[in-house]
Amino acid sequence: MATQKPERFDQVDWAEISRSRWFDLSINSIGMLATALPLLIVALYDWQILDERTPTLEPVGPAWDVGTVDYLFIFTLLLFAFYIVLPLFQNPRRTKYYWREFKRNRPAVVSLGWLAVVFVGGIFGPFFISAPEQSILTGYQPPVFLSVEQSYVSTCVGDIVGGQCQGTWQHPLGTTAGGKDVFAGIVHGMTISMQIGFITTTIVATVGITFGTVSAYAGGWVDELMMRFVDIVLSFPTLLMFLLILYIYGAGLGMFILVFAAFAWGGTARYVRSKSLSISEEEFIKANRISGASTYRVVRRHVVPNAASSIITQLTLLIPGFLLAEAQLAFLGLGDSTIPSWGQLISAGRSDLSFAPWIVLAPGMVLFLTILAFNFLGDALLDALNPEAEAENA
Amino acid sequence: MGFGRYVTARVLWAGVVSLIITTITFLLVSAAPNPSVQEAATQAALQGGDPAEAAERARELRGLDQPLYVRYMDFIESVYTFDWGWSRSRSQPVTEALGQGLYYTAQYSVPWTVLTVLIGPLVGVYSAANMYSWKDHAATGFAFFGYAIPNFFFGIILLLIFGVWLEVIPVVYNTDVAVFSAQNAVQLSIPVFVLVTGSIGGIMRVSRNESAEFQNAEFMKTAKAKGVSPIRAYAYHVMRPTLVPLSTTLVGQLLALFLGSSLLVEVVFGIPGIGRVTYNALIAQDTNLLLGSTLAFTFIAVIGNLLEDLVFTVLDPRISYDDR
Amino acid sequence: MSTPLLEVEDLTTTFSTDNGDLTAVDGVGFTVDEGETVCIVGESGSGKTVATESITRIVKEPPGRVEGTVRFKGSDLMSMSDEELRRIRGNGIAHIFQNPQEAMNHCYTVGWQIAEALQIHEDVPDEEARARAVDLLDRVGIANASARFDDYPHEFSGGQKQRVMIAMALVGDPDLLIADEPTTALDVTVQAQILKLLDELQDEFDMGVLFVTHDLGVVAQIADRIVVMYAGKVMERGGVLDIFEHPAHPYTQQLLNCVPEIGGNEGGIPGTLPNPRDPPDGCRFAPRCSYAEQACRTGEQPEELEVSPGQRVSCIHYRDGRDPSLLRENAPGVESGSNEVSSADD
Amino acid sequence: MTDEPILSVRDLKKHYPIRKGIFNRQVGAAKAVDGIGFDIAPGETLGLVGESGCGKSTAASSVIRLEEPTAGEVVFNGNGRGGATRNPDGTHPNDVTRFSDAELKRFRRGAQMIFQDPASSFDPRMTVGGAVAEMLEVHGMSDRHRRRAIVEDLLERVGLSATDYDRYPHEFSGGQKQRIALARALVLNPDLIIADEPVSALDVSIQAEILSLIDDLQTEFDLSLLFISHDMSVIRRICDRVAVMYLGEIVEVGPTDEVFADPQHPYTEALLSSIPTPDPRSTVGGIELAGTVPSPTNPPSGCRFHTRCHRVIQPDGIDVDQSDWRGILNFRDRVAAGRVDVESIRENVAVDGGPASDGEVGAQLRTEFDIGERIGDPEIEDTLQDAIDRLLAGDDEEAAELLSDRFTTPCAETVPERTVHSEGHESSCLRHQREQAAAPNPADD
Repeated sequence: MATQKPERFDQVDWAEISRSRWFDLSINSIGMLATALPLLIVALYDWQILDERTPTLEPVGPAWDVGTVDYLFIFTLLLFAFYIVLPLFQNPRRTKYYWREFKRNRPAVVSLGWLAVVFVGGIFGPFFISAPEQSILTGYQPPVFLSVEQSYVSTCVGDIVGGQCQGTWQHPLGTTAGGKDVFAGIVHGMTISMQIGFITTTIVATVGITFGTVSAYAGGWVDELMMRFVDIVLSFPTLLMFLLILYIYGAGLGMFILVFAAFAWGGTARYVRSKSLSISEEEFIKANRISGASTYRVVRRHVVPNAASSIITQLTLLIPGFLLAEAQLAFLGLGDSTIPSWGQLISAGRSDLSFAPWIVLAPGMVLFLTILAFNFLGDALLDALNPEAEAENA
Repeated sequence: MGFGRYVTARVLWAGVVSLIITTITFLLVSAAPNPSVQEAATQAALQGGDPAEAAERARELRGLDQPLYVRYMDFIESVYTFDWGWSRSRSQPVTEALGQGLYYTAQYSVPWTVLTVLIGPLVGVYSAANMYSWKDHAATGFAFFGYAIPNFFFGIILLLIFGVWLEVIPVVYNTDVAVFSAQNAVQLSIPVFVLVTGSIGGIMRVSRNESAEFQNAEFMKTAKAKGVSPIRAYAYHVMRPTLVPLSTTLVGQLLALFLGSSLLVEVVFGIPGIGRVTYNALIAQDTNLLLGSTLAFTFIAVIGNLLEDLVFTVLDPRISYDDR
Repeated sequence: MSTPLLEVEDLTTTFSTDNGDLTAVDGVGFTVDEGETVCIVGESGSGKTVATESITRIVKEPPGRVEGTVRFKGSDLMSMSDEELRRIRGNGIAHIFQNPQEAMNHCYTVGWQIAEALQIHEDVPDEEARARAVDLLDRVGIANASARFDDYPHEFSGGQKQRVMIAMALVGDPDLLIADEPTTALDVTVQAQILKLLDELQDEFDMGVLFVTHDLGVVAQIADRIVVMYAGKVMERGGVLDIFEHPAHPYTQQLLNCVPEIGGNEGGIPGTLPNPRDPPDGCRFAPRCSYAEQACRTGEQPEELEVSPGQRVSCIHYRDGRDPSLLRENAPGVESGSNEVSSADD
Repeated sequence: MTDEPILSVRDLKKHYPIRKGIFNRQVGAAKAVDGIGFDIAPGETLGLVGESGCGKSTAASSVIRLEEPTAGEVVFNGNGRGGATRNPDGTHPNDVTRFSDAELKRFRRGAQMIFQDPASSFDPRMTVGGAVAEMLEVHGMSDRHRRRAIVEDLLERVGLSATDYDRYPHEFSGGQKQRIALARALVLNPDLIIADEPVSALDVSIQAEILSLIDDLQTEFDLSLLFISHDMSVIRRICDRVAVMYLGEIVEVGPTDEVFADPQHPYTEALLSSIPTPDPRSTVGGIELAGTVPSPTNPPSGCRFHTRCHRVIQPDGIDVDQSDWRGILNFRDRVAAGRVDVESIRENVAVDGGPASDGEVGAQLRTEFDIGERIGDPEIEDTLQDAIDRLLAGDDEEAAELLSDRFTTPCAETVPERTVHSEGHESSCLRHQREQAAAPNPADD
């Protein structure tokens, strides 16, 4: 039909087109709502109705007590799926282009692979590998292919050859002094790392982008005040403040995430503000405003997408900082001792370093590789998502 | 507005920031139950006295029965007059304890900062000048390695290698040696190395990316057209503008590392510096000392940010002091 | 015949990029005599800027690669070492650029930058360098020169910045000034000032000027001779009157026709510039040329033919025995010039 | 058709406040646009021309309310608003500057704009079709197939193909992007398009293409155009009438042919003569405008052009060579600003052996300011020489005082009013005002 009698712009009867209409939701938002609402209901049910000791999912089977951090984690995963992964599928041409650009940076591809392992391991690992359990008798088991002097080990799981206890596949990366399996510890540590990464990133991005755009578009006094506030946030010695809070009130993983995210968005806000200001000078923004588009629409459809590449890069480079901070605190013995994080493992093996280095080295290397991977990824994303480079190359 | 007025404005602002952070610290502390009051109450209960009365007395003794604003004024006054109280665990004034810590912290911080500031930008510009060659990749690889490896982890490994296996450095820092002695240099070399590797990466990346932009700038073409030699072009025309954006991240990156890593590095290597003082205060539940070191780090951070601002305006002739 | 100040033959500049080689300038040749102004004219993307920057090899190498012959006062620039070439740059051949804002280092005072240009080539004490720089600033019309010596580029207006750039170029007393669109970023009134200044300075310093522009109005005002470039090739070159009054190449004709004061070409030139990574066979302009024949679309760019003394054109329609009158009909200068040309052609 | 103009701008002002200090006190204002007025008839193209910084782009964005004007009235009678009469309180119901948000949104369908830089005209992350269709979406057309059909049809009409809908901006050349920009401006079917330097970033061959496309579209859809450019040849080609702006004011307005053939304001004259003519046989020798446009923060008093004007009026009692007069005034201004550096001139003159005499320095000063060696009027000559002597003696202030006392021009004191030269051709120059006041019948013109 459209081909027979193409509609022409000068025949549109604008009076007829109703101005009041339903806000039409994109498929992404529909999906997000459809999944986030049930999650919210479960969370409310857990929080308000179930008593504290009953694991959330007991009525349906598994004895998994979903905590606040877990709810947040699932929520951020949904955001990630609907607003980052799904759009990549919706726009295959663009995705292919990004991938082509990204592929040129080989270390980054390897990094992405490693992070995918950590991601999948962190989400599904705990369902297949049970949490490491204390078993004093099987402490200091060496990793597979390695051996340790028999005298250090009370019970050797593997063979003893010439007074040396050999490692076994039962504990591929050995065990700690308390007999906890290092490999299982690392897999469960991935979950913690992913939780830290995803939740902080979401908080930082939400607060930073909102603050930055509001500041840029409000201008004048409001802008001045907001930016001075950012100055203060940025001058805060976060680690020290966390130590103080920890000292006075005590703090778990949730508090850690909250405090560190609460002081990390300053840079993002500053960046988004300056980007919004420079973008609003661009002619396509003027053209858009002249079309009658609202400020919200301009920000949502043009400013944020155009700032996204740099924001994503910046966030990618923030995550390693959080992981490092958690590991540092755990190492000092100040972390949340109830969680099996990599830092806890490193700290557990510290005193036995001279004869059982694997307890420190294995999680240490995993931590190192993860931080390295995030850095390579950030670097490659900066190049791949750069719209100017796009204009030149394609 | 002249430079003088600009500096005054920035210094005043730094004062405001420090005041705000101090206030938040005060609020954090005053909102929590005081451990010494609880202790007194427990003590009284154990000895058969009235815990409530004992708590009241302890509170009175520490001036906690005063209204909040009076306590606040007292607190602020003592903070800014450096009357930071008595360290229970170390049996000496807090300022003295911090001073002693600072003495050791400075011994590795000064060489670390100097080396980072000197080497970082040079390697960055060199890397940009040889962009995409093996030299660039090697420098980038090193930068990433230093950036990514957690300082404390790196420290432990080096300590294991050089302290435990090779025995060239003492496993625990020896405070008896003179500051300017070969022995001190040897035992500080590993912590300084660890910190420099950690900090140089970020600086190098920034200076590489910024100078890459400047070496393709139009004015480099002008310089070339004037007959300027490549070395002079890099030394004058690339290095100088690179320092401007670098100055905005340099201090910040060093500070972040200082606040985080000094604690870790001192704990790992057993250096009795200000970071370790903080750590011990935390372990020993020494509120005054912990508060003191928090404030000390805060002031260092505020002064660092102030310096960063000032250096930036000095370096960039295009910034007019009217702007902010 | 005396040697020209600058002789360029078969200049070819290739850039290697991720998507293959890109030949920005392809076998370009022209000359500049002492005290003469030669204009290189062409649309953006025609390679005129790269051509001028290849003369003293200030294009970035790599990724750029410059080949061909460039003789300056008889000596071959292409065989010179970097060291020798640097002595020519700024001293024998000076450059000014399109965007004076970007072309100056924002971290140094203008005085410093002018003095640098001088002190690289001559061992001059600072005071003398300053005195000479102030002198030149004064000469190019910067009021209160001695005080403004210590100002930074951002404290000058666009026109003043271009004046400073000119001072910087003249400090080495060059024989050839290469001016790459020096007035494009400026207002017409300021452009008139700068053109007048350049004209005065050219006489005073007795320089040859190689002037790159796309503005045919400017060309008509200042050029002695013109080089018309299209897609990295020279289409036509000759004296200013020849080119304006009887342009021979269809491209030149159409280009002139686009100027409202000259022609009535309402629709512009149909089509777009060819992709420099994959240029068409034969004449580069053939795909957009209304006179193109099959022969135009094969082989190489046609050889240059002399159609009148000093006017050379790269178009097969001027080969021996062919009647170019067909082309002439559309030429803008047809009423005044066709007879002269055909007589010169014989 | 009524005589009602589609756009009628009266006394439009846009001042940018300049704030300083921690309390953001307003210390002044940059008067980017300072009281301009013009009309555009239906189907007409009005050109707005001037140097950069004269406020022409600010005028455009104030008219279309991309920026809020400081004062003035912009009456838009397109969009089926014709025939409205003024409200009793003197305001106009179609005054764009008073539109509410809803009315403003409706106005957006009636007036659109195209911009200078094709590179930044489109969101690099959106397909060009999406960018054009977004205009329809914003105005409530929620049927995406309908949007697509309309945009595809329109892309074809501006010389592209329907399949270009899904391509991204970087895949197009500058000229093609400007075509898409035209499509975007047209898609809401406006009556007025404001074109802000739409071709100045394009090559001359592509300029011609775009200009003729604009011409065709204008005829086809009966558009009115406000065409902003610094390029006089482009203006001449496309505009019916032209308004010349200088430092926030319109100094001359008239039919294009007439303004080009017979410019009345000295600024127009100078502007026209500084365009290089593409004729190698013509001689250069236009009027050189010295200096740059003064700052709009502190514009010159009286006629704003008097500081650069080559026809600046001599007061009663003075009758010297016009170029000497311009030189004297320049000299006066520079002395008053304390920017005549006698010492450096003395040094420069002294280069050729021995210290320079005052006479030599004085002569050099005269050369620098283009003042003749001797001025016809002896009294003027004496005053000038006196001032030069004082300056050389180091009495800068006295010299300045003497000069400003003696040499004044009416141009600096009186703001010129509009003079009508012929139907629709007006200019604001004191010379014409005086001539007409002297002439018994101004209508004779």
